Amino acid sequence: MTNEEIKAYISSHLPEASFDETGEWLNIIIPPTSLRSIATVLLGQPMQMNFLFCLTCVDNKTHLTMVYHLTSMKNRSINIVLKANLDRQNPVIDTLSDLWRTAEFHEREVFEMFGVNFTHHPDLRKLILEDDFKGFPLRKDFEDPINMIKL
Amino acid sequence: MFLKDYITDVFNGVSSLLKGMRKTGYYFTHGKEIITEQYPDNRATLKLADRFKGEVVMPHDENNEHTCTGCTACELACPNGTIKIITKFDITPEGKKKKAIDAFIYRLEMCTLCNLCITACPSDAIKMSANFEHSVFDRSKLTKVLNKPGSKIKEGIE
Amino acid sequence: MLSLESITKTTQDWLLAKFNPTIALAMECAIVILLAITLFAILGLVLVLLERKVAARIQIRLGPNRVGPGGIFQTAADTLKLIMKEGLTPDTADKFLFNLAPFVVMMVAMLLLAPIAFAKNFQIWDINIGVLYISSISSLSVIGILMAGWASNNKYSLLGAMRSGAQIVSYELSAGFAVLTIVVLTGSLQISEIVAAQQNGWWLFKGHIPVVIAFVLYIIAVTAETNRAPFDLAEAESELTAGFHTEYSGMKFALFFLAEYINIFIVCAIGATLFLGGWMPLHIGHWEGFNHIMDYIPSSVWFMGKTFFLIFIIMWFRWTFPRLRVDQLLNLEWKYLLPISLFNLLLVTVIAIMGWYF
Amino acid sequence: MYNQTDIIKDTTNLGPEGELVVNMGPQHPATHGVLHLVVTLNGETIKKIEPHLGYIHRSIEKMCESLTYRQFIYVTSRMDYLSSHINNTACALLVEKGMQIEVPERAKFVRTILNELTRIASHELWIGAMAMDLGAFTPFFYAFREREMITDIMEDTCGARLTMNYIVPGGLMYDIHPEFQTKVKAFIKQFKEKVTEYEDLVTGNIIFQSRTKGVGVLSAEDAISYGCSGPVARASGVSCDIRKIAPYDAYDRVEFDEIIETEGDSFSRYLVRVKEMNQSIRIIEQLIDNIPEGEFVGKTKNVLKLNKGEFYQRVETARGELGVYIVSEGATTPHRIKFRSPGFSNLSVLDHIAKGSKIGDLMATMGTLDLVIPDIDR
Repeated sequence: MTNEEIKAYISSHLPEASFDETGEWLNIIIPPTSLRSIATVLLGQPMQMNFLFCLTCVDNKTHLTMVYHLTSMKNRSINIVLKANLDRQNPVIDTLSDLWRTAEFHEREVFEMFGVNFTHHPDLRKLILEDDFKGFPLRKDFEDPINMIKL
Repeated sequence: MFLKDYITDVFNGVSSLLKGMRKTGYYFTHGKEIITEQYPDNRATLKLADRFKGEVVMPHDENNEHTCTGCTACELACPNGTIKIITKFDITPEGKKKKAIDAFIYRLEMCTLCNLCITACPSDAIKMSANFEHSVFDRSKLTKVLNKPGSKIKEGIE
Repeated sequence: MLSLESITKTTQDWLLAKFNPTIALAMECAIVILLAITLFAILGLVLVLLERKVAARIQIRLGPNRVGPGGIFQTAADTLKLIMKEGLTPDTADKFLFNLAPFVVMMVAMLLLAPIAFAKNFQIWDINIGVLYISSISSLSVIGILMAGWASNNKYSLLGAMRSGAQIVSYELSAGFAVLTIVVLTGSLQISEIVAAQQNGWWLFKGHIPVVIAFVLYIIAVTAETNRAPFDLAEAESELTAGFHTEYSGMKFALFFLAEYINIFIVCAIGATLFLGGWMPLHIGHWEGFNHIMDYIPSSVWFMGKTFFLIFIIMWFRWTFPRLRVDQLLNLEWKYLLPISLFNLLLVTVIAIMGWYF
Repeated sequence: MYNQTDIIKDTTNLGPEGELVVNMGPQHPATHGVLHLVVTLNGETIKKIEPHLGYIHRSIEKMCESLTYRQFIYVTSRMDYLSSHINNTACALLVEKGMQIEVPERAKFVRTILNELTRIASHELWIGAMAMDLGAFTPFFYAFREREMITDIMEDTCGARLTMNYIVPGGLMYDIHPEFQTKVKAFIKQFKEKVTEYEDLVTGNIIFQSRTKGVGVLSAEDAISYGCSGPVARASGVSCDIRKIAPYDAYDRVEFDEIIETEGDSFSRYLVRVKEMNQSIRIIEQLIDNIPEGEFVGKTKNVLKLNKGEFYQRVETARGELGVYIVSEGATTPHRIKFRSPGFSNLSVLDHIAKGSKIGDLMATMGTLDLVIPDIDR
């Protein structure tokens, strides 16, 4: 599938999706509410993007962006980057942990590092930090009282 | 055949175990295969790789001169603030002010030996030495001043 | 010639001449206890060092080499350290059983020393049911281990102790059957008679293949019974940190450690007695000259040599093989060792009845 | 602070049906490093495994946000410290991609050789540690003997044994040691002789086989769904070698086979790694005599600034697919950097494949997943 075909295919399912081809791979920017539906489309035939190899979040100061890197084990040359912009004050997005099992751990990491709430996540707890840790360390406005780097 | 399988099972199992025992038995009887180095005893003959990164040193020549201009390139290159350079102004014989280092402070306890300061240095004033025996009883001894007292910059280095 | 036999005889004669028989017996008992404790201490030191040296040679390194020449005082230094360490008792442990357990294990090891013939006519107690005594007492050590595991109130200890229980109960069987083959051939349970029966050749050579099989089974079974690798499930350190002695420290730990090595020595000594002729020198058929030379080597040297050879084999096992899983351990016993040893016993019985051995 | 009663309550932590909760780690002989597994047992059978991470979390991603593109490479050596060269390569490749730096051929060849040596060293250590988990101590020392030769080569050329920081954006920090080629050849010779020892001691051993065969079976679908990569996924029959899919450095110029086993159990994970070492030797043999002469570092600016945009670089470490994702705002430091570490995804599969097996099997399963804890926590 070429990028044009993928764009046409995605647009037919989700007209409001926008595309960005400046990077190495095709970026699809979608509203967070339609994440699950588009994920199901990507996972099913004919795309079969069954390998979620990276799941992370980027703090863009004005908003948070969830970034999903997807590829198909059938054809590893097709890579898709799925992006969803979230509100910084109350970031909420659907979980993908039932579609890709690897998302369960990655979402827990994003939850504690960025404070993104994943609805319907089976076990949304802190994974790396201690339970009583306050704040979201990877957000840009996080200030560590003991900063080892800026000595 | 059940019994035949049973006997071959036992036989194969025992022979695989004996093979392993033969290997360990070989090493037990061959003492010359021992490879451990007797570290504190072989200090005299110990040879480290000439590129081994042990600590940052500043070489001085016989006139107690170094080549550090105090440009702070190494301080900027250091990822974790190991190096701190304090500069002063020397008065040259012509009466001009010239920038020179007062103290090249190197904190070994923070150094990750990444070699970035060495590559950043424009005048090859610092280098890595192969010394690896760094343990001291007092942590403050790990903060070192690399330029020797009374040392000055070599002629012709800008 | 000065031999252990003559020393004991002169001592006894002297005691009986000086004191009345009761006091003489009491003094003999005291000497025996003293000797046994000394033997324990020396064996512990020697065997631990030996194990570390064997392991080092197999693993292409030198092993302990700092304390004393070649590191011979290393274990003495370790013992000193363990004595000086604080013996902690966990708050929630069953304190009485917790403190009792190492002594139970130690006591069992000591009791087993009684019927062993160390040299010609040098035996503490030549009981007429010697072999039966050994197999019954040796199964008691599991009580100490279970006690330690239960009383520690620690999950690792509990799991380790339960594993140890299952293991020793199963492997008792094939060890027993292996011992039984020799009893069948000799027709006696007494240690001195078993040794005497090997006057003209060791059972391992006299008894054809069935005795060789029994010997192999015996070595495997006692390796398991003493909780040695590859059967060290009770203290599998990658699974249960230290198994049943996780909570023990200081001298109480040292007692467990010592008992493990004493147990190895004892099972190997019994193996040497039953299969390799105990203190009997190596005699080959009608080579009179050869046999005569062999007789010049003292019987205690023969006994110790054979025992340490078996100990070395068990150490060799330990540093070569991975550990078995708990269900595989029981499979090995019930599916392989037990049927083979039962069949083997039958074979030996036939041989013994028909007199087909040398 | 805990008080006395809390501890007592905690130690008698029995579940509703008499389940036993056992802590494996953070200080436990089998969890290399500080992995903490809370294992729920029923007798000897595992009912649930819950990993607790973060004991060695240093927030490398946050640290990198304040380091320049030259500086941040050294930090990545501390992630997966057993394949530090490969981590460094990933970062250097990413900076090169972001700035369109031309890398000289010589640097590419040397990088590839060093990466493969690192992979062998990592697998050697893994074989030893894995055998140790299963109770065999001796293979550890034999494996370390060969690994020692590699670390000596690294020491000669890079100046360090574990965290080399030899690879810089644009090529190498300095040229290879004059004796580099002869030493690598000597290593290949010794390795080929000694690799049969592992066959005798470990692979063929009946106890080892029965401990690992059919233990921790991972199906291909699950491997993909859980995001497994590297030898773990390849043992389940998933083709996922980045060196084949998206070749970097000199990998497109060498011939090698991607090792794929189909069983998916611990034994096939073991086999994949052993065979991979032989493939690495094959790659090195093809390259070692053909290192081209020339520059070892390309022309770079003094201050590195990535173009505005997003960059992603995948490399194949000894543990699987390492992805570095950088969001650049055009400054000297990255805006956001994410390391997609292979161990993190491989760990998440542990509960799934070890459930229902014995506690001894957990060691075999965990050992063959080849977890490096700083890689997981970052």
